[in-house]
Amino acid sequence: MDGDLAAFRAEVRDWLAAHLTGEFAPLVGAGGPGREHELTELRVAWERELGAAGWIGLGWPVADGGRGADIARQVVFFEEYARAGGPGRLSHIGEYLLAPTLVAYGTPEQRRRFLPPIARAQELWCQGYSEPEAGSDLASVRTTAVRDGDTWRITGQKVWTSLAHIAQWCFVLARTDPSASRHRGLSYLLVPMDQPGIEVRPIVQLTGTSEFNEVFFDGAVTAAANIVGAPGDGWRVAIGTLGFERGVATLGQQVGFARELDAVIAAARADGRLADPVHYDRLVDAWIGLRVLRYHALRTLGESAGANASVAKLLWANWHQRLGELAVDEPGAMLAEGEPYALSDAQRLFLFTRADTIYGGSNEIQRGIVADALLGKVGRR
Amino acid sequence: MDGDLAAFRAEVRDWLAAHLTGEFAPLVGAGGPGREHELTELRVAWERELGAAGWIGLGWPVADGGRGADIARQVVFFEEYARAGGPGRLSHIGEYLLAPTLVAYGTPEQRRRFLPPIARAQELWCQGYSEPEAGSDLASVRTTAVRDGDTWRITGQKVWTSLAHIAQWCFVLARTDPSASRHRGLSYLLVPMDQPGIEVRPIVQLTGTSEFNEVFFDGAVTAAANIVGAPGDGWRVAIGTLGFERGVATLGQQVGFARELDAVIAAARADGRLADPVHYDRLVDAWIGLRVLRYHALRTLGESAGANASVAKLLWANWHQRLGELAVDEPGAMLAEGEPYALSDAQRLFLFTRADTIYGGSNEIQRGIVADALLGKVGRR
Amino acid sequence: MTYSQEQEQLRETLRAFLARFGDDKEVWGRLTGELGLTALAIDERYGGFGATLAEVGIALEETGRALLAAPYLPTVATAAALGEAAADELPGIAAGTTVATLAVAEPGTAWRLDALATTARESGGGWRLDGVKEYVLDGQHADLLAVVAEGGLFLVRAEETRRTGHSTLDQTRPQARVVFDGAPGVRVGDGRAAAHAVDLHLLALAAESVGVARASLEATAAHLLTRTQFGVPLATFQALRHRVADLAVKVEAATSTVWYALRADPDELPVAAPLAKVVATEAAYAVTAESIQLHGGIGFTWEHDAHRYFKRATANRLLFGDPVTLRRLVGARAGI
Amino acid sequence: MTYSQEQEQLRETLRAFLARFGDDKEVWGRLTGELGLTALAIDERYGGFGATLAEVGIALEETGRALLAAPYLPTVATAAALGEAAADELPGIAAGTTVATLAVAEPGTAWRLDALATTARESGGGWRLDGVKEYVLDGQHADLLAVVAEGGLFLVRAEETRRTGHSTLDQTRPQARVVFDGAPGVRVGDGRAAAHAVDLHLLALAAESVGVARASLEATAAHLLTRTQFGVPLATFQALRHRVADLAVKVEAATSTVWYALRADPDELPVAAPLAKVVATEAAYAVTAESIQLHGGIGFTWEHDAHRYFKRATANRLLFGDPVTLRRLVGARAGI
Repeated sequence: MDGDLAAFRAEVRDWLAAHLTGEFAPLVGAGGPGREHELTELRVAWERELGAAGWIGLGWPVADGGRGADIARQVVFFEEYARAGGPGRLSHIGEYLLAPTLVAYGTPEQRRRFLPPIARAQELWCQGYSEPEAGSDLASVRTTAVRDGDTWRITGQKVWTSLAHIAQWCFVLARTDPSASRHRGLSYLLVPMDQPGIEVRPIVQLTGTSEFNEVFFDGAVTAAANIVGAPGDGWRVAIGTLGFERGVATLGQQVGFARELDAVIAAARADGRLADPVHYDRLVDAWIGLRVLRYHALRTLGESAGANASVAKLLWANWHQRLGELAVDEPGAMLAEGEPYALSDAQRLFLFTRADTIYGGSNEIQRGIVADALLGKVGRR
Repeated sequence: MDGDLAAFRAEVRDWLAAHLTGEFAPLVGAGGPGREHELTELRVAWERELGAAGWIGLGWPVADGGRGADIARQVVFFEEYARAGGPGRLSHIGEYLLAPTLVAYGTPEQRRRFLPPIARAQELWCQGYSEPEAGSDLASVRTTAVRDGDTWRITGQKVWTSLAHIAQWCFVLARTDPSASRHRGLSYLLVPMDQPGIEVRPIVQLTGTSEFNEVFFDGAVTAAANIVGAPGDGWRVAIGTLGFERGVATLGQQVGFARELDAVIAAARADGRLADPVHYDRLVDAWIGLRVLRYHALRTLGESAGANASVAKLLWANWHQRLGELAVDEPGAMLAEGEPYALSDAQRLFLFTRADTIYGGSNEIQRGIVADALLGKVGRR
Repeated sequence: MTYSQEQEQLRETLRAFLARFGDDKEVWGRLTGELGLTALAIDERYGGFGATLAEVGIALEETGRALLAAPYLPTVATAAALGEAAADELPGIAAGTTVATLAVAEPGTAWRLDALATTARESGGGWRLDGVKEYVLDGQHADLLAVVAEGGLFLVRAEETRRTGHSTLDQTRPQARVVFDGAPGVRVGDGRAAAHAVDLHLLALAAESVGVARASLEATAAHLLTRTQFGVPLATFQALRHRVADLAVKVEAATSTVWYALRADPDELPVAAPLAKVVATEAAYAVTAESIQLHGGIGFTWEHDAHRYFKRATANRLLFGDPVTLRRLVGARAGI
Repeated sequence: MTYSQEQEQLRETLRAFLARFGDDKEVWGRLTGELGLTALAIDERYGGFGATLAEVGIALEETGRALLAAPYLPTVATAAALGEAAADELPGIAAGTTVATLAVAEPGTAWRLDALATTARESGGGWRLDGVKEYVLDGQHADLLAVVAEGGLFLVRAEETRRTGHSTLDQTRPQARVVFDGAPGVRVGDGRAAAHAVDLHLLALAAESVGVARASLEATAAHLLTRTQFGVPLATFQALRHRVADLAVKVEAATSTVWYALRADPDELPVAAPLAKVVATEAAYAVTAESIQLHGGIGFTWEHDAHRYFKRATANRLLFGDPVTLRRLVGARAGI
């Protein structure tokens, strides 16, 4: 078993050494949070390279287009990917949010249709949950979908939709029964992005760049069969998605974190802050915090999700935001150089991490879920 | 004016030099938060000494037994009292909680009867608000008072009553109309403590000592005239008391804080922590925090209270608790020496300050008041 | 008793003015011309109004509240530091025709006054300065530089230096690197005067940060009262209410600390000024960071003001010494 | 996958046992005799059960949860550190007849291993130890002392030393000052073995602190669900719910960190152990302090358990190095 694992590790390492080179060499260390705008086309190509080799959906059953690898192998893959400096991923929304949803709630036909293109990175996904006036309150979604012959016809607006500008598909929470109140009457629809009824507009963030989008649906259509669960079941399916176990993906995310932390510590060493005991204490605390993220991911790997996912989100979002603050804790950090508002890595980390505690379920939403688990639900007080 | 102030300062200083000596010499540096059990009898005598010289109720009108001093003089008194190492005070509940209540809501007869003995420290007071099941929710008081001829007859239990064991009087919030709901039907009564219907039992705290008491009323009586405001007005009067401006008293409290801070810094210097930059940073932060308390008290002196009082309470309670933590931030701090559970000054400070954020309106209650001022009231959510 | 009626009036006038003209390209001309804002604390003999630091503090709170993009802070703090020692320059500053700033920080040692490499040597009755200064506030727009060098405080005309302007993360207050290459200067004070000039800038940044913090807190409260979630205003959620309360406590504490420092005796200022800078900039940072969080996604967008307050607060927190550095300074000056 | 079925069973058995006998005066005899708790991780050849550190960690979490007043922690941590090197002592420890502890800290330098003044000199085939040790856990009840001295790790019989017992603020774990005045000892390891013994104590304190934190969190949750204010349970107030959630996050993070450290490779332990100690004791301190606050007045009384958890957490946070010291150690060992 251990011998097998070592062989698998060698396989991953060799593959990365052979492929993350040549045309893909510029990707080493690229992408990741706050840098999604970098080298997009080349990273899409890289995702296909990964997919063709079977590295996406590694843990899925072979029947679904995966390789049926156990969790230990998935972890090994992410560790080796980290060591090789693999770039930030683009296929994760499909791989870690949609795919488990289809496994849990989808039909066999849906699994056959959608999982293999995710595993080969031929179809990238984005998530259509948040709306301008709804914030984190999924149940107040206003986007509507009306049945029209063999199709659903969708009208409304989604916001904070990352990767919408490159995704081929979007999973959308829409209201299909306007007479039902709040979370009843929602449905979970799979919608192709390349159609006249959909417009994607980038949101300019405080970084001056754009990572998220607004997505406007104006009579956009999708086939009647592209509904996950029954009409009116959308809330249950969407909440299920929020709770999916992300431990392995988290280990992947920590790849980027480690790279950023190394850079922050190196900068502090270069400018003398590391030699100051007060700053040293804070930087070691950040180093410790990343270890804790890792240990927590390892302990909860494969455990049922629920509150665990919220604990993990709160841990990493707060840690990452704190790292951003440490990155710019020196006077020169406020200077802007070059073209108007060209940010340094440290500045980008600092500014972009303000979003970590807001998107993907804000800290407030996550605390609510953790509290519900410990104290029971009590409505909204 | 400045010349007058200097003369006044000299007067205070000379008086203290002449009186805080001889039999009162052991009081230098004694008493204060967490040490109320120390030298009680001698401190009562000291209060009378202060009262006889007109130092209590310094700012009250002469007609009420005071000296009509302006705020600047009151501040000077507290500053000089601090410099002389005057002991923690015992007459403050009457001077700063009851007296302004009587001035705002009492009858002329009540002012004549009760203010002079407070000013001469012949009558010490305690506060009968909190109840075992009510916590910080004053409106749920269960202690009842029934009119019985020329008296009120009081039955019930109060808790967290500091100084009840030495006070001659207690102001009690009691329910006089059981049919009225919650905060309607309460009355504000002045009750003599020395009577068979009252039993005072000390509450043993986590310090192993007792600073607070439970007070049991079993048909205790007070004269019908000893009601402040009309029957049923008690909630309004009590809430008024909570909001009284405490700036000058706060400057007095800071006397003790400064003494404690000096001791914590001296201990850190002695055991080497002060030379460690991380500890140094924290200790200077505490030093800064005490200056902030002072500046805040000075700025808001004489301003209308309301949310300001809550801001001040949150500031000092959190600061003091933090000081307690810094006081025991070294390994030897956990050892107990001498007789069973005899605490060092640092240990007492550490343990006792856990109560600072609970009593006198908990942090939660104070945050609620501050939020109400900024965001409007919204019931209890 | 906190502020006099005249002070409250100054605040109101200025707030209304900045609300109207704060984003005007001519705001500097208007502020100095129509309002005479740089003349506030300058003696009447030099064309000023003879007010005190307390009034300058109110003006700085208001320009902070408006995130004014004009060289007001360094000009008035420098003018206050120079006083009579630069009598010739005061009328120009009062009139708004002279923009002044203070050059302190050096490469590698930032604002540490005990590690200055910039030198001043006597030469033919005057002085010649050599060295490099960084993070000079509004340095490329300044006409007059007060320079902290070995041996004291010097005045140098900007055209005698080489300047490189930098835009900044906060985009409203540029900085410059200034090179002195035998630049002629006038000695206007000793080392104590130089330290005093730095203290006045710390105090000015503190006062401005109170305005930044208060404006951000009010905008956050307004958002919570307006925006609904789960069918009710965000302002009804207790967890958010308590967090806002904690922010309000910080803002009140910062206000008090700056209020005191603006009125402190001269011998108290060396402690009161850095202390106020730490307290006020930490409050502003906490408030503006939480403001983005409490605004949710919209607070993260370029078009919303939340990030502009956050960036100014971030810059102010670091300028003239970060909190760790300043706590050390306070500790040393307080004899701890 | 976190814990095996056998581990969960151990936890349940022990929890039930401590709930029943935790305050029993004979608890030590029962724990070691009836349950064989000190035998858990001792090799079967020496009368033990041959379990691993993971099982010891579970036992420590449970004894922490119960605030056990018995010398379990130092005995098992010391036994784990000694292993084969003290084969003669293991049967006694397994049987519960030998109480063991580790003597490290010295006056003035606390637990700094680079500043040891205690010496060991060879003498007639054995060793003689001289020095003073402080804060020795359960030192006056110990039969056997593992002593960190210049040159390595030594075993000394307790009767060869002079001991002064101290009660402690937390009242459940006394400490002793131990004087070695030419005390005869046996050398059982080098400097690395000594550092390893310290690491195992850090790990044991971390595991125990997870139990302390979790018990305190559960008691707090139970209180909020039971106690009403303004007519509804405290557990319905969102501000309190969010604070409890933040505490739960700390407890989960501490649990994960200790879980990992108990299973770490030997070469990872020098980083993982002090790291776990920092994380777990900071979590326990935060939870137990907030527990008093969230209990309100009742949590401040002697008769309520809240303060006992708080005091144990406070002591654990300082023992074998406070968080600042341990972060420095982690940083140094991690090459930062």
